[in-house]
Amino acid sequence: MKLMYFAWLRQKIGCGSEERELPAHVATVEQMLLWLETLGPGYRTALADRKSIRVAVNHEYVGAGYPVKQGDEIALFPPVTGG
Amino acid sequence: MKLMYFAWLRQKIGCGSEERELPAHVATVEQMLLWLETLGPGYRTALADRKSIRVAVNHEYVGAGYPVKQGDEIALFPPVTGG
Amino acid sequence: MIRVQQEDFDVGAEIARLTAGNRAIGGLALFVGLVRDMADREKIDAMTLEHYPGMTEKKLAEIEAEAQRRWPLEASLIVHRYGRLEPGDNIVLVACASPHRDAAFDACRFLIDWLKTEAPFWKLEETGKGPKWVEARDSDDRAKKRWVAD
Amino acid sequence: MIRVQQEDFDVGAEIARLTAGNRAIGGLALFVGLVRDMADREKIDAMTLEHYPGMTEKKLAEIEAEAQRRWPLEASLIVHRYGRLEPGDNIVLVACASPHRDAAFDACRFLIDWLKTEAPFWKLEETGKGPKWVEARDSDDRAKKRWVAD
Repeated sequence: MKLMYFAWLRQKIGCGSEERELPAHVATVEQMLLWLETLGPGYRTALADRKSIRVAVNHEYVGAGYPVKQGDEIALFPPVTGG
Repeated sequence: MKLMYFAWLRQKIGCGSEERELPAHVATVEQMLLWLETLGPGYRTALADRKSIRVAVNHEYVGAGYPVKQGDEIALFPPVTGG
Repeated sequence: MIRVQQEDFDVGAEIARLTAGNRAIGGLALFVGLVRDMADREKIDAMTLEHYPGMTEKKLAEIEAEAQRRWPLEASLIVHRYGRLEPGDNIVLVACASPHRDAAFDACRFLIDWLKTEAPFWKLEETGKGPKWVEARDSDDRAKKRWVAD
Repeated sequence: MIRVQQEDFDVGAEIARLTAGNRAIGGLALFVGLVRDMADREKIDAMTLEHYPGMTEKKLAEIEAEAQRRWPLEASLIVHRYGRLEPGDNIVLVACASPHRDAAFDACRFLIDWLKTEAPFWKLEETGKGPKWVEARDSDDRAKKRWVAD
């Protein structure tokens, strides 16, 4: 599974993109966020304010209950500010 | 008084601009239109459909009751279609 | 700024002039009106735009001043052509620059809506059936009324 | 047509390409977003636009397709820059061409409103107090909602 982080999420986690094995107990976006928080203080800080986090699975916006699986490209980022 | 005609009013009257003495009995736009109709068949045809005629006195849109006087620049034209 | 001219205009050059050195502009809204080759299902070979010199400039300047009063604009421009034009030719350019995009959009649309019903221009279309004066459209009067209740 | 690029764009050249040979276009509405030197009363020296390659192009293409579905467009274009930009620099260009001006205006505004809330771009501003991520605006969410009730 490819994980990507943008803007201040990238800065707080300290990395823009990483490959990880999805643990067997992680089946949804919300479970994935809880698991990521266990990976270190950078992740914990980055993910503290859930309201400020958007999740895209394979380039589509998804909600907390959306299923995740090995092989997905999953991106975490703050609300967008382009244009 | 300077009279100006545009678009199909110009074509029907057969002239784009003319100088005329304002008769003493003509005090308003409506009276002016009635007077112009007496000047010939081209004027009568051009002025037949009052709903399709706009009047500007000294570059301002005015209504039928607006006063006209010698020295004014008065323009008659159909509803505008620019842009 | 307003201009009434026979020559074509270069939108890129107009934008460059309008925004040059102004770093407060966050959004620039533009409208370009062009000659179509069809109108009311009839083929148009060309059109001639007649206008009322003197009143045209006065009306355009008034409309621009009104937009400047209603919205916080950093810059605005109206360029309107007259004379003979062919399909694909530019007719009119309206541009509004503001710190914010909503103001730029609203002011730009206001300008073109009002211009259509206030500025003394008339279009004579050359069609296969001969020349034809374009008739004013109710939809243009309605478009103008959008801005009157404000 | 959509493009995501680091280089600047030339609005005049983009318009020429977009409208070339198309005589059905009566109105062309454009929006250009630029970097301002002030934001929330703070001076901006520069900004860096980060984006999500792949998702950006997908989202922009979806938004453009939606505009094409909603309005009778002859042509449309979104060009969005990324990387480091300074005040006065172009950020984004949106252009919509249609036989009729209302469709061109509505589609253009729809595109920029949706792009602002859907396309994965993030702005990092360089201010006197150091770098600062721009926060999303409620007004942008409201602007997007204009189009949802349709």
